[in-house]
Amino acid sequence: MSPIIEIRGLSVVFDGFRAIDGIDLTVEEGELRFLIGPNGAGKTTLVDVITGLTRPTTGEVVFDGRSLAGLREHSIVRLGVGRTFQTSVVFEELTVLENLDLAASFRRPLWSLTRRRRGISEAVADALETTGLRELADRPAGVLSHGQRQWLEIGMLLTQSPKLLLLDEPVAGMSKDERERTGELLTSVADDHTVIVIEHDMEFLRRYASQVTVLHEGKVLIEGSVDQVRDDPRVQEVYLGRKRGDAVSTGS
Amino acid sequence: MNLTRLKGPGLFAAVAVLALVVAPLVLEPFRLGLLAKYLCFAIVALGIGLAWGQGGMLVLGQGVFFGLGGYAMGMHLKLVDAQGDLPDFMIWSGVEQLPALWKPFANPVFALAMVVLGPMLIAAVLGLLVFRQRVRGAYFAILTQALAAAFVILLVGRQGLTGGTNGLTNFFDLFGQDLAADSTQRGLYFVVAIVTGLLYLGARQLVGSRFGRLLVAIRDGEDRVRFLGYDPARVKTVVFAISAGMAGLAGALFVPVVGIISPALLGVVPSLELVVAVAVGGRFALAGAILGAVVMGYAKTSFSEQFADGWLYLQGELFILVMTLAPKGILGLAASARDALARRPRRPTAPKPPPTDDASGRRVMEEVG
Amino acid sequence: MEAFLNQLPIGLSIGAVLLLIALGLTFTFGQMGVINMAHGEFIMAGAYTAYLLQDLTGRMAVIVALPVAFLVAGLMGLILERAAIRHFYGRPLDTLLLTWGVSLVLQQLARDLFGAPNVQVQAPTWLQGGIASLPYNRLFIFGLAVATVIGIWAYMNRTGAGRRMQAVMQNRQLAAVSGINTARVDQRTFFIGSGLAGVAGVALTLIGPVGPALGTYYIVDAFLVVVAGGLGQLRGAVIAAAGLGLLNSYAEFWSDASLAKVIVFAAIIAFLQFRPQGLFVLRSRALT
Amino acid sequence: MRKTAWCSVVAVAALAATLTACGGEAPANKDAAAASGGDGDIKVGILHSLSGTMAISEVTVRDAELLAIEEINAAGGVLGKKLVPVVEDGASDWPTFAEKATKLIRQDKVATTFGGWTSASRKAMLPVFERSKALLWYPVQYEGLESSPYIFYTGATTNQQIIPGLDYLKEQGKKKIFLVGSDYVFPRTANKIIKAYAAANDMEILGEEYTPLGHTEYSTLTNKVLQAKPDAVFNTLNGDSNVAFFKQLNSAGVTAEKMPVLSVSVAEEEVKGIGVDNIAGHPVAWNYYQTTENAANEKFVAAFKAKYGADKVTSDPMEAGYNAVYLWAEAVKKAGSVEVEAVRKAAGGIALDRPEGLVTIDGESQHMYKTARIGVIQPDGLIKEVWNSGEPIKPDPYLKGYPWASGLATG
Repeated sequence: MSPIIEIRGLSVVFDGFRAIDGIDLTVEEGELRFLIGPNGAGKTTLVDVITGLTRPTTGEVVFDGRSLAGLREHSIVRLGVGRTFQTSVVFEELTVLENLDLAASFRRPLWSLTRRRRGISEAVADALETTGLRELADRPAGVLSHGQRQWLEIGMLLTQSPKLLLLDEPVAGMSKDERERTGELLTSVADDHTVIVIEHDMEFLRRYASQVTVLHEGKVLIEGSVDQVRDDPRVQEVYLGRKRGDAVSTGS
Repeated sequence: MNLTRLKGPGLFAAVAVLALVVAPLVLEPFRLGLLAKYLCFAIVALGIGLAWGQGGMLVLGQGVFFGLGGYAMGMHLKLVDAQGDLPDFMIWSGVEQLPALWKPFANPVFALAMVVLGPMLIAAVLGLLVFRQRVRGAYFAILTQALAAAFVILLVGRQGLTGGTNGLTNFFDLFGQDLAADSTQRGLYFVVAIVTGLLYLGARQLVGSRFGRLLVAIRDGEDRVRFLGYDPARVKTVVFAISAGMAGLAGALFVPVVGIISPALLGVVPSLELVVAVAVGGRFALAGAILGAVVMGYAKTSFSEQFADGWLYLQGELFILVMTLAPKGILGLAASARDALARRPRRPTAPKPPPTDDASGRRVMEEVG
Repeated sequence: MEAFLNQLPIGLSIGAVLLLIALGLTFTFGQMGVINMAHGEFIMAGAYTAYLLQDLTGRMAVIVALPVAFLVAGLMGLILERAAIRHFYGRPLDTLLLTWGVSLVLQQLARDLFGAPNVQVQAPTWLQGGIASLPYNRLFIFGLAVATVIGIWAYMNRTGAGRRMQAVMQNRQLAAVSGINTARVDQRTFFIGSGLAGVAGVALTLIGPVGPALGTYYIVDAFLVVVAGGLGQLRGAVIAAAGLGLLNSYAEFWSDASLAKVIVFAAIIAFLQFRPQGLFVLRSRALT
Repeated sequence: MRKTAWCSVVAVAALAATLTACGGEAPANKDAAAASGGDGDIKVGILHSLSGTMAISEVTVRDAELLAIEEINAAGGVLGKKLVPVVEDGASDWPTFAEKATKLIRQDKVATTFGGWTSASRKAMLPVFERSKALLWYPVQYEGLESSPYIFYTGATTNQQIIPGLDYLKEQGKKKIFLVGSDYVFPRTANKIIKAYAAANDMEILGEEYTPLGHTEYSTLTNKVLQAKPDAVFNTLNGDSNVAFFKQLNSAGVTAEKMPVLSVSVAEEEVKGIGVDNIAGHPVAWNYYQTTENAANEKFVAAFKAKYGADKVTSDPMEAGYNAVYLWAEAVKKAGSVEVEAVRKAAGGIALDRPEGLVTIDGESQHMYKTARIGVIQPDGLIKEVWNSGEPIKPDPYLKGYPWASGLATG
């Protein structure tokens, strides 16, 4: 196996605040990697840097053997990096089908988009199937529930056959049933994709994660299997302990 | 926003018959000329509807492109009338030799090409510059407005080249036809009406295509679109250029119809008035843009014939009312009325007005991780 | 050379005028995303306030009118905010068109109330004359601009209300969940922003026409200052106004007034290539 | 959903209310239209900007024209028929002038039209009147170089205003002149004439500056003027720019004694807005002032004040508009018909005593013989005549009678 993504010496400074402070991280092709950490650990910032939304202060990201430095967001997507957002952003005015179709058409030249869509492409049909949104295909995405939106977003990514998927808290705010569905979706997606998941939910983590990286205050705290990580005293301290500490400090 | 699509080709055909058969029979030449003028504005409005209603780019400087098209046409007509001499205004502006900029416009093919290509080129360059830097929303609107202001100053200041505040007027001949003749004006009306119809169909085709979906997606979530691998700057530039091209074409048609092109038509206020018209008609549907331009044009003519002073009040008030109570304009009202009459649950034909620009960013991602 | 040197204070005084007319906008635009096209008419209201006060105060009207115009224009802004704009948050482009409608109505109203011709506001006699190329009334406007900036700065950094305003500007949601009444802050901001327009209007009576069209002469320039300075940024507005004032004064000195305007516009487009969000940006993670 | 529908109803109702209210405001024209139904009436068009930036100036001209129509009707009308004005708004927008002119000619079928102020509005209307062979009476001083067979020009052409202004400056010993103007046709043409005049008369032009219409920032320009140290400034600024210019010039310490600013677009109307403080003592060039002494003017000023208010002032363009109606009526009487060609033929040579003095129509150029008058603005806001040309000057729109101007109008 070869690394699909390598992050070397990455730092991000916002107006003096070090959101990321020298992270090195390697993810192998085909891996399902979970990124966890308390609030402010720099998880989303890391994803932002990989996808070009935030420019690193130092360090670089190498994807599939190629540095991403200076590339704009859409160029990075075209290299094969797809992401979802914490608060899902689907296009509410467009139907579910149109959302997926739009995602699937991203490699077409602009002029060819001016033709009307005829039929449903294979990739879109597959995505409808995988996400279970076939029934809702012709409804505007605005009427979807929160969970359905997340699935739609993941479905949109799938139509683009990315080499790497970055999912930012896919189950945040979901009901128990929705989490279950999302978990299944994640498992099936991870079969043939490299996936990095940012997640808070420990229960979800335990059920679906294998490799976990823990971030803390912009640094990598530990990397290992779920059990290793869970049993690590440092993780318990920063992850659980700090929460207790927070409660104390706000009380004082 | 699918109001027109629901009614489909039938409604379009009815409007076409009304415009091409009934109007020329019923209206006297003066009124028909006015209608032709409104339709010229409707073409600009169509471009605004595309850029603003569909693409979320509030263009407050369409007068610039209208002017570029109009002046291209006006320059050609002036050169034809001058028959090898200098155009009249250059003589009294003290210009002794035809400026180099004017020379190619003697060629009708070049002039007609410039009518559309000139505005598109300028819009494309400007669009690339600003959209690549992600200047959008209010910033973009203000920049286009300032562009209109600067353009007018430039036009006025180069009197020998452009006719200054007077603009270009007093045309006699349009491709061998006598411009003052009623038959020419009637023919022009048909040309304008048919061009409007064709552009509408073209714009609808665009909106209905994947490109149109992409445009709406960019309007509602430009950054999200980026993460689908599209470059919104390119798409927006294309649409901005198309709307500029439409405005240019409208300007070129306006010149023989009305017989004048002058900076007074291109400034901040006329550009804004057209945006108003689009909002009044219903900005989320292309038909609304056309309807708005014709209705507002008609209202301006008839009300200013009746009571000049009140026109500003009426226009201002109308606008406040439309924005506060009927943001979807006349078409939106028509849809609500139809639904109310039908006494059935409203179908999601006209969804709530989407956030039109970067404000929607506020509801999105905050870092928690 | 002397003329060249003279342009420096002239440029700064033009900058002071730009700053006064744009300062209020910076905050209403910066905090609430409201593009208030009626801002020009609030300036006009300030000028007419000075005109009306003349009957009572004679030549001192310009001084007396400063606080009164602040209140008058501020109240007009407050009414506008309460009656219409608050329904429009999150739709800034719609506010642009709405307030344009308001500005048309206000212009016509002024025409009906005060007549179409310009009216005269007499300057205090002690503002006649000047030092070298700089008339006293320009110095007065300059001083007024400086005082206003200091006042705003003090308000924003030294009072609770000002700090709340900054909080809302930086992160509306966070401010709201921290218990700040954002609606009240919005009202206050709009009141102050509009009031500043009134103050600017009083100052403008010293150097320009006072008539129904007054606002239209300044509105585009005011927005350009805001765009160049960055939203809600006091220092951005100050630097942008000074920069544009100087650019304007030297461009006009070397070419002519028409070309100067075009040059300023081109400069702003070029500038936005480097700093698309203006001079100073509030960093935010917001994304559309 | 329901809320939207409700809102729609409110919106429609509110709009309807506005329209009704507005409809109520508009009786003047409707009455006029109704009144013109009878055979005994002659419809005449009045086309000025009643809205927009030019409304300030043009509304007063409309008022003067309406006054003249009223007076003529009171005296029995023309050819035994009453004049019925059809008033249209040019909206400070040149294409609108063309459109409304077409409407007046084709739909209202007016006998003649009085209208326009800016050169741009006249140029826009010119093809309409020429091609419909209809008559326009244009009441404002302008830049010359035009002589349409279907326009009568009742304001001054350049040799009745600009050149006398220069003669006056020359007489006063002002040899170094600075030119300041708004950026449009009249100032640019006027300044070309001034430069040619200066070259022929041993005067020096130290600078020539234009500012956009509506410009209000004059500190840089003031600096340029002060650096050039001219003897006098020739000012062709228009409208609100004059206010800013004079305020800023005055506060920079420029006084009429040190450096007189001769204006050709500042009349009694504008003085109030500029502020007498700022402009008193500066000269202006026109053909008429409210203070011009003769019986016709006394009557005009009194009638105008009686009709529109004692605080109203009269000015040159108003008087020229007022004259236009009388001159046309006189031509109609002489022709015995309102038919355009007959009126044109009859008009030449008509001479009337008007508030500005004797006015004679020059049949060839369709301009007027007018007396040039230089006035100085007084502390009370009125203008006092200090110089005049002694007799009416023959209009010469192409300056053919001035050898030094030979290069200007050829092309």
